[in-house]
Amino acid sequence: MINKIVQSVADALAGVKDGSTVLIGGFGSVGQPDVLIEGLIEQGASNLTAVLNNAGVGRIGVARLMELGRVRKIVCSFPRSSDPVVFETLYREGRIELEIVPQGTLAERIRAAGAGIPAFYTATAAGTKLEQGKEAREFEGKRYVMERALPGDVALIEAWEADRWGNLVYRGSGANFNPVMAMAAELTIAQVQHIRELGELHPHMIMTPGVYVNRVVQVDRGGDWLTPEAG
Amino acid sequence: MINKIVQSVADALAGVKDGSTVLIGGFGSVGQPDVLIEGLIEQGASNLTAVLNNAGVGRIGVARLMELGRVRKIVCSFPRSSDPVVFETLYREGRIELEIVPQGTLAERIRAAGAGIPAFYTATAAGTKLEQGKEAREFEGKRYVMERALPGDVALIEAWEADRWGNLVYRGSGANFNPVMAMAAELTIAQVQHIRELGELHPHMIMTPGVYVNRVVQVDRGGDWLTPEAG
Amino acid sequence: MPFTRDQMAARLADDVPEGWCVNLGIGIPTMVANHVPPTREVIFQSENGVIGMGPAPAKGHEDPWLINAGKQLITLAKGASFVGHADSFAMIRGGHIDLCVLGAFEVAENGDLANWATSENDTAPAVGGAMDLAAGAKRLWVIMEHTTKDGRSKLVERCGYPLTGLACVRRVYTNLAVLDVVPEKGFVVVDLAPGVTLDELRAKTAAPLHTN
Amino acid sequence: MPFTRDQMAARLADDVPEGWCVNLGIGIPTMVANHVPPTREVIFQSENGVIGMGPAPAKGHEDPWLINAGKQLITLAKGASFVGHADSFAMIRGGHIDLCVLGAFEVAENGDLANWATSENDTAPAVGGAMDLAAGAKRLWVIMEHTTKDGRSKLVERCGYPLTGLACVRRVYTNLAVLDVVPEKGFVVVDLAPGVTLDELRAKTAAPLHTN
Repeated sequence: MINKIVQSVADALAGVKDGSTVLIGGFGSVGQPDVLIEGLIEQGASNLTAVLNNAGVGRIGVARLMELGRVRKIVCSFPRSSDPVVFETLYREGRIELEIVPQGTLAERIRAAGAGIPAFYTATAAGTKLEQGKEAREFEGKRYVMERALPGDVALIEAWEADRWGNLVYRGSGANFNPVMAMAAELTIAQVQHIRELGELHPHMIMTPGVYVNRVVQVDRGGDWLTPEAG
Repeated sequence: MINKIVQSVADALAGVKDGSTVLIGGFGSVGQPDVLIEGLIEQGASNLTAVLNNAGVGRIGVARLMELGRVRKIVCSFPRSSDPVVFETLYREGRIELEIVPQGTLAERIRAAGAGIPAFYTATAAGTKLEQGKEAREFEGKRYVMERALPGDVALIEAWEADRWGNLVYRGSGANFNPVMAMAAELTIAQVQHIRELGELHPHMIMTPGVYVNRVVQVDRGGDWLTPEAG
Repeated sequence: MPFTRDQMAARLADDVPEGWCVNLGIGIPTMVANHVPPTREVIFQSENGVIGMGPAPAKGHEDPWLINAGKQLITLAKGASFVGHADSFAMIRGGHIDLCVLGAFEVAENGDLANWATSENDTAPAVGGAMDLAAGAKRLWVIMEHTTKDGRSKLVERCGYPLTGLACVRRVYTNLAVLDVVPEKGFVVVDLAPGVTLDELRAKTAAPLHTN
Repeated sequence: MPFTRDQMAARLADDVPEGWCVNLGIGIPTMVANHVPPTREVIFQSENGVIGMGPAPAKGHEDPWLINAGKQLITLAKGASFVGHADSFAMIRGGHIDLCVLGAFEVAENGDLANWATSENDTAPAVGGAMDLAAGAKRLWVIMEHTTKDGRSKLVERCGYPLTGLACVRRVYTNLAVLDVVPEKGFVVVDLAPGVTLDELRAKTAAPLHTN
């Protein structure tokens, strides 16, 4: 019997190695795998490259991971946030590397990694500072930048519901980076609010087929726990 | 009020020009916009490039369109079928051009057109006969082929349900090429079995947002009309 | 009397026709949605994968799983749908957004946009989805104050700040005027705020102004 | 006595462990699904966007909207889901299919596969999804008769027909034997059909055979 459900956050994060590239889902506070990030802090892996949209808020979650010196490099579109103190301090002091990637290019580079595409061309950032160090090329007289796939060793994602195959259903705007990150990592770990019986999830509602998911852990805290201020 | 629903197949196909590239959804008989293809035969546009998975079955639908001399070129992955007589005759006589594209490359080239990507690299077909005439390139020691976006002037697609915004819900394996083709054409025309009130379709069930759809026409023939033999 | 921010947003909203799919940036652009009358159907897309946002939620009816690109709580319009980030930006980058409205630090007369980084800034600049929107939307309108707090014109001959996109701005709505950006020509005055004269506008604009 | 087609499919099915996501080509490969016991959960993916196919439908319970890559009517397993073609082939090309089983015209000792076009064929060759599967699946096993109808070996030193993929075949199941394709080495005999001797196999194979 296929059963991707693990019983604890520690089990979910077992084996994450030093030096890993970790894709972290979420946009703002929605769809953020906050319990898995806490678990990663606990788990101990260091020298990480974190790929996510924002560079952390306040002193919790990813910001805490950075403050502990466990993140070597951040790849993100938006390092600013409502309270970016940890990142900005580390960055000013040269203790963290930053790669800024336009948000759509970030999503597409991750998808490319999941879809077997080593590189693609995009008009985004053509002619700007973010084109520097990249190949540019014209197609039909228009300038494009070549972008490379961005795979992860690990993806930490969040979803609303899962079954034992690892099929995932998202809620509201909670999909965001989660489905594409699930495709692009060697080890995809999902925290979910609800576990359903196999067959209970509607085949057309499943946005992430379980094929992309390695481990699922339930973190049921009801429907109201999320506060919308973060990020 | 946004209302993409048109009242007749003729209205749905109005304005399709000679020389158009027409993306045609469906895989086998499922998700095939058969009524729209009949409508296109009626409508009269010629010198067409047809992009679809198969090159037609028997003497109906796309095969009929070809037999009438209206198709200049076929871009497809699988020109053979259970009854490919029309295509094979035209091809042998040099009266139709054929571009064979691996099925995944076909889908990805269409997606690229919809997603603003002029070109991408893939391992599919690297080192084979279908690499000929294309740029090849190594990334990390592995050989890849550069493939170009494949946009359409028109897309003819099929779905199960639609609302007046043009949001589409598919049934069973009926999505196949339809959602990706909807993204890639200037004019996307959908035939659907059922029209629903705005708000009746579940936001997470909508696979093709109406943003991609220009016209919707209802062709309600109940649930049983489809026979699975074609293709 | 120059336009207030609300009046700027309302002026822009007047120009948005029914049926467009519109992406609004953070800040003044977000205010545009409040000025489109409910009788005129416009589809508001948010980069985090929401297609068809409704008005802000009533107190006590917030859904914490529903936010927009600015991380504000939202509601769904009837007909709304969701996609993931790759599909959302495929929509943006593939030319399926009829209109994107962004703020700016500078707009140049050739349509260049600078809105993500300033050289003064010692921290890491944040680009978000601005470059994708600038490169991908069918049309890009900028809404911004005409001048900086210290009185410098934000309409310029050539951008001094790092670019977000090249030759992408089609129209600019400021507190003083509405201006088209016309290729091979530059800024063309469409409209002046009440009481603002063309001479006054010229004095506050660091680029040539044309009139039709 | 050589394996029948059903026995070949059963022999291959024995080697598929629980939990794999498997894509079966048209023809003999499709028969493999019938030989995986229902107690062993294997996820059958079909290139037209079905993830989790069940057994063939009972008479009178067919759903005309549910077909596989071979255009046959299917059922869904519990846990099944649907994606569109671009996402289905992203799964295939991105290395998420644990096993693909295809038929072949020829397999070479370096793992090259030829299964889509023959030079004799005067009509247009049909590639379908074979090149995507050959390039993208984690492992590719071929199931085929050992020889053509006129007795020529389909295991060869170098393919004569146009290639589907290079160095992609890991294992071959024929009516005579099971053989691994080992890099830098070639065909290694894993198993012989009952009553088939190694000498007989060598006589019918146009490439060197190794044993472990």
